[in-house]
Amino acid sequence: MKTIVIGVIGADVHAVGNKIIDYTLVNSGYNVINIGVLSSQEDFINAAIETDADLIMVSSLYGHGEIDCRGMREKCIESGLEDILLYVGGNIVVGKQDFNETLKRFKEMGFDRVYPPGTSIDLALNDIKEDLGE
Amino acid sequence: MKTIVIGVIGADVHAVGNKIIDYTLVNSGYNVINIGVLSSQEDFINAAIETDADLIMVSSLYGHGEIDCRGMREKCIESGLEDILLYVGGNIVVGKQDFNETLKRFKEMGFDRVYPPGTSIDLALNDIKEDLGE
Amino acid sequence: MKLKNKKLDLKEFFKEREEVLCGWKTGNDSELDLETTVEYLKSVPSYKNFAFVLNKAKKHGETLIQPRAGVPELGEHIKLLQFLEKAGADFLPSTIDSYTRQNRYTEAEKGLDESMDKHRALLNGFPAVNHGVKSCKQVLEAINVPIEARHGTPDARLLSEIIHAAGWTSNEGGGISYNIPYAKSIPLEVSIRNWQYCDRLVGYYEEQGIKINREPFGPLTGTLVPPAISNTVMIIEALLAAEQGVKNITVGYGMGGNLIQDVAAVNSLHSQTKEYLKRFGYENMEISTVFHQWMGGFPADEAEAMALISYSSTVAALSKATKLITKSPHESMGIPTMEANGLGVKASKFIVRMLQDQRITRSEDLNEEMDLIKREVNCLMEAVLKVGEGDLAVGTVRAFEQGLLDIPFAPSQYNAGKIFPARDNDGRIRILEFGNLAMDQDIKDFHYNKIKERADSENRKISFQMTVDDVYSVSKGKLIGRPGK
Amino acid sequence: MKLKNKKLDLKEFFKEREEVLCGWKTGNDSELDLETTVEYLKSVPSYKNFAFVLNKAKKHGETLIQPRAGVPELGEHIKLLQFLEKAGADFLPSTIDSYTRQNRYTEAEKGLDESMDKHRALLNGFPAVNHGVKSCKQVLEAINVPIEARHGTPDARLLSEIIHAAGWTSNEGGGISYNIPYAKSIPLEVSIRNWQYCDRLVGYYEEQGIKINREPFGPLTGTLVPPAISNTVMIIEALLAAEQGVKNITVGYGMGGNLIQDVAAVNSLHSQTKEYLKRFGYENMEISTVFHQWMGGFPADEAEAMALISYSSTVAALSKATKLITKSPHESMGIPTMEANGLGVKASKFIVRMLQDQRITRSEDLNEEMDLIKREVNCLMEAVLKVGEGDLAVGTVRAFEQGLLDIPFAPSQYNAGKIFPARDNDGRIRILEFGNLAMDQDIKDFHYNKIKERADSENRKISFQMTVDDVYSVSKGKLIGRPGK
Ligand code: B12
Ligand code: B12
Repeated sequence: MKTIVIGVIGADVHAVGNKIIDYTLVNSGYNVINIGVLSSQEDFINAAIETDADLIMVSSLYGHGEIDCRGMREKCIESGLEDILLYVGGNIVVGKQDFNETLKRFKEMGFDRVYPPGTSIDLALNDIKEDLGE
Repeated sequence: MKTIVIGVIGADVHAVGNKIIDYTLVNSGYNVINIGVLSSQEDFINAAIETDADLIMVSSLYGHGEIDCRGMREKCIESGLEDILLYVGGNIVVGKQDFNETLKRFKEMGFDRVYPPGTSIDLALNDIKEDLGE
Repeated sequence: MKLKNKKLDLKEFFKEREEVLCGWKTGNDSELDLETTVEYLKSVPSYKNFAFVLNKAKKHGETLIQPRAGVPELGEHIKLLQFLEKAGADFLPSTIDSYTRQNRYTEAEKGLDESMDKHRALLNGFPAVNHGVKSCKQVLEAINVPIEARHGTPDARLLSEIIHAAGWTSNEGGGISYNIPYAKSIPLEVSIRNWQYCDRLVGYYEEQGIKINREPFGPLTGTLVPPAISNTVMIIEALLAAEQGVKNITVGYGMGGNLIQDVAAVNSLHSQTKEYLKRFGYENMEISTVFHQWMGGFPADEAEAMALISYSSTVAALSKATKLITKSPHESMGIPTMEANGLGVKASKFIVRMLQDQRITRSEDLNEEMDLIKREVNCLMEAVLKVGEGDLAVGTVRAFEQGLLDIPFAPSQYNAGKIFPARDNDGRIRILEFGNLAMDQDIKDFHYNKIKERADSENRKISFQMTVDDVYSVSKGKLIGRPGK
Repeated sequence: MKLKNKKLDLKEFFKEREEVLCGWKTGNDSELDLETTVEYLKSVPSYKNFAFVLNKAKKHGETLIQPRAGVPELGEHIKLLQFLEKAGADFLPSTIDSYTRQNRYTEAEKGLDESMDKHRALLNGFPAVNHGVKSCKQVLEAINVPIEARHGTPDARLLSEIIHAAGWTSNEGGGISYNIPYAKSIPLEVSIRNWQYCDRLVGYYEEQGIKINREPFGPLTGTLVPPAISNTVMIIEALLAAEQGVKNITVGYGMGGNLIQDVAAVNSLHSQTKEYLKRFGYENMEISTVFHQWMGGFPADEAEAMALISYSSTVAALSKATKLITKSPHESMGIPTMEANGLGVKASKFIVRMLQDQRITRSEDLNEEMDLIKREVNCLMEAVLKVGEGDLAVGTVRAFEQGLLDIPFAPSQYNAGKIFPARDNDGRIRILEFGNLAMDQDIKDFHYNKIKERADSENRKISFQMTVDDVYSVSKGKLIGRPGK
């Protein structure tokens, strides 16, 4: 059973999607570690280390995603999580921006997959399957 | 008292604006000759000759205004109405077009004043006053 | 011509048909042979059959969406309809241009040619007669939902022949509703007789086992029409159509603007249409209703227009109409672009789906409004039947002659044009001046009191100015045209 | 700290105030001297005073419009508000960014600086504390309608000081409504105590003859919140505020989606708030209501979003709420552009004006739904008062601890999070799993039967999947999340 850490980063309190992601991933047969809303990069990383997770799924809904996610890949590496997969999704920047730009910015930050607004967790299940090789 | 011929040109049956224009112009002290909907260029011109009118106000709502109004100025001149004022208003072309283009086309056809969609008769009263010099 | 509400004799119908088909060159088309048309119509799959799809929607209590749309050139028209289907339209229209509506096929041809030359629409619709059966079939074959012809044609005989032959399984119109608001000098007996022909054609197909829908045009002039008047016209046209053998009828209503009055109007329209059909012995009729989004002057602002479209859809859904005909955010400007038209469809569809499982339960107020409309309709119907000495068609002609039936703001000289409507303090459409309208005195008193109440609250006298203010008000963002601010 | 529902002693309040103002450098501002603030607030003209404009609207039965809006940079923020005023907003907001909401002023400063550098908003709102009183005054002075601060801040003491000092005459929030949906690990007694401070500040100004409006945040998590739960929270926060001397209160409600349930909810919210205030002896209270357009996930399509905005406005107008808070067609995407925000304002304003003179008359159905909500609210209120042994503030803390009061989908660890809502067959929000919620058994049975009815009609068992389906449904264009097609 693969382990996925989920949570909502920064000062973000949007809890609904987080609960639905939890429910959906568990239903799809994953071991889900949910650190909830208002979580820092460190919270994610510590949870991943403790549970030997395969994937960290960062949610950011409230618009500060760009600020909140900076340096996360570097921190993972520092903590010994060289190979961990990093996803980010929700409404990750402020406003309706050209998504290609956003994608580029987050890819440069080291995220493996970056989802545009309106991508429900169901639509990402295939990617997860592929990346975790099950 | 100045005399104004009003009517709706071509195969156009939009009668509501016509009735309101009638009411408004009479209320503003004009002698109104209303030839109604489905009127030809000849109908307008004959009414203007018979009543020695000062102004012909052509309404066209349904979109065929451009076809219906062509040659009207020439017909007026042929009929001896060299100086009669010609206005046109309503929704005079098909669809939401750049009004400057439309204006140009109708000015070239010899209309003295050309009104964009949404210009109610009340908004034209000043122009009438000015042009009829009262 | 002797008008009578009696099913046309088939032999006479065939004779007349020969003349009708000579109206324009496309009438010669071999695809208009009745054997061919019957065969083609039988091959139309049920999901493209209007009657079938309507019946299904009605059974499930759904409200389906139909835009207005039509451009002159064939390829463009098909593109437009395909776009609207993708936007979510459940039914598609082909709105016919105004020259065709007046049987001016030569002018339509000119407009069509010039539109093609200039790559700019110079006609306000699709000239189906000039295009002929083959092209109309191409339209049907390019899409996956039923098609209806929408027009405003007092003499639609040739048009009807062509569109049905092409597998379009619904035709809008009627002898009153496509004359009084759409013509100036065509006698009612002429248009009613012409529409008997159109209905007989549908009756003929019905006899061959082919279901075709007919839709009297409910909104009439679209301008402050009191519900009882349009409902009466709908019922008359349903009865006239039924006599010619039409079985599947959609009676229409154009939104008035007050929620309760609108819901009351649609509900009573449905029940009274069924009642009258039964009373006159027409069996196995399939009756549905169509709700037209606000038919009067629209606001120029597109966000406001979207709001009005959405509000109209809310009322339609709450009234449980089977079909909803949409407008676009360009309404006040001109024929909409494809994209603008699609926005109207999407917004409307969203609303009817949101409200699919909701209903307005009967309040006292709603019941009273329904009772009022029914009583008014009964007054008008009795008057028509009385002056017709038993014949509905004759009665209709005479009732209009005498102003017993009268439609506000209509251009026709065969309409008395004596009545004036105005809104009451709740925004319901009442009658300010009755002219000769055949209503009982207590009903007139009720209307007067309602309008008086409003006039008093606005500190003014009852006058035509109220009507004028109400004609403008919605386009200015208010239901009631109150003076001042 | 010993929490008690008792008006804060003025001396203690002043002492606390000194600490509060040390929270960030802008707290040192001389414009925060109470003499200066009182003088400035007194100079705010009545048309910019929230309480005054609300009272007037309520008297005339009007529904006024307020958008959500806030960007980090001062000049841009002013431009945005001016634009929205022109679009027709009757009230203006200043939505505060999320760092400020968590009192993380350093991060807010960073975000603000970077936004100015990059000419691109990196904060999701206007960091009013970082801007300080002077800048906030500039905002007020640039526009001609009242301003409210809208946030989601468990400890809004410094923020409240700054905004009121700047003449902003309304503050949204409350000890429950700005904690449970907006925080994870802040104890309720802390946030309630903090909001007593904010309310006491308003009470202080009230004592100086200055009217300031307070608005508890009704929608809570915005996600399938049963009306009785949010109404109970509103009533509690109104009572807590009244105790601190607040006089002008606007209780809120977030649209659920079923017309009848929504109208019932707003009507009973208004009457029960008044009832409870009276019962606890608060006199001369001015109570109005605010309706929030759909607060859950929005559809991505902008035409659909406009339809949802318009439908929400229709419900607001029919419920006769005094204020309507709008969304924009960009809602599902992100903070809207100025223009998109304006579209929402225009559509909303159009609808409330169209419906200004209309009302939904009481049907049996509406009355029953109101009775139900009132009975449910009474159950919850009694439970709170009981566990509080007479003290409302203490009761609230304990009720949440024990799950007697419970808010669905809330992030706070001080919320039990045991209840799950789901829609019934009419789309009304019912409760599928009650957890420990303090409701009478017959009410629970009623909910169960309603949900069972739906489950049966959908051929499935009652389960959390229904809740999940209902969370998504509106964004997919249906009110009820039915399986299949
Ligand atoms: C009501 C209406 C109808 C009714 C008319 C009933 C009747 N017999 O009167 C019905 C339903 C029958 C109808 C039919 C049709 N209509 Co129509 N109709 C309207 C609608 C909604 C309102 C018109 C109205 O009464 N407004 C209220 C009055 C008071 O305003 P008004 O007409 O604009 O007139 C005022 C001003 O324009 C101005 N004015 C008018 N003329 C002049 C002249 C001068 C010199 C000046 C200064 C001012 C002026 O003063 C008037 C009084 O203030 C408009 C769209 C809109 N405006 O929202 C479409 C509209 C005019 N119709 C339109 C069309 C195309 C049709 C149809 C062809 C059907 C179709 N395709 O949908 C048929 C036409 C049939 C025919 N042969 O003419 C189009 C025209 C398109 C275009 N120009 O690109 C419009 C714009 C709708 C649209 N966007 O598609 N229609
Ligand atoms: C409900 C809601 C709220 C509620 C939240 C209650 C709660 N505690 O959960 C309340 C009212 C409290 C709220 C508050 C705020 N909100 Co809010 N909120 C929403 C809203 C309307 C719906 C969110 C929701 O629950 N959707 C339903 C769930 C099921 O969907 P979801 O959250 O999108 O999650 C799904 C997907 O995104 C995806 N997903 C999520 N994360 C990830 C990660 C990965 C890797 C993948 C693959 C997928 C994935 O899967 C999830 C399940 O399918 C959205 C707008 C919208 N979407 O319509 C705004 C929205 C998210 N909020 C917004 C904002 C700004 C705020 C506020 C700052 C206030 C404000 N300015 O209006 C505060 C934030 C407070 C804070 N500190 O965080 C903005 C964000 C703007 C931006 N990014 O540009 C939005 C987009 C609205 C807007 N257009 O302005 N909000």
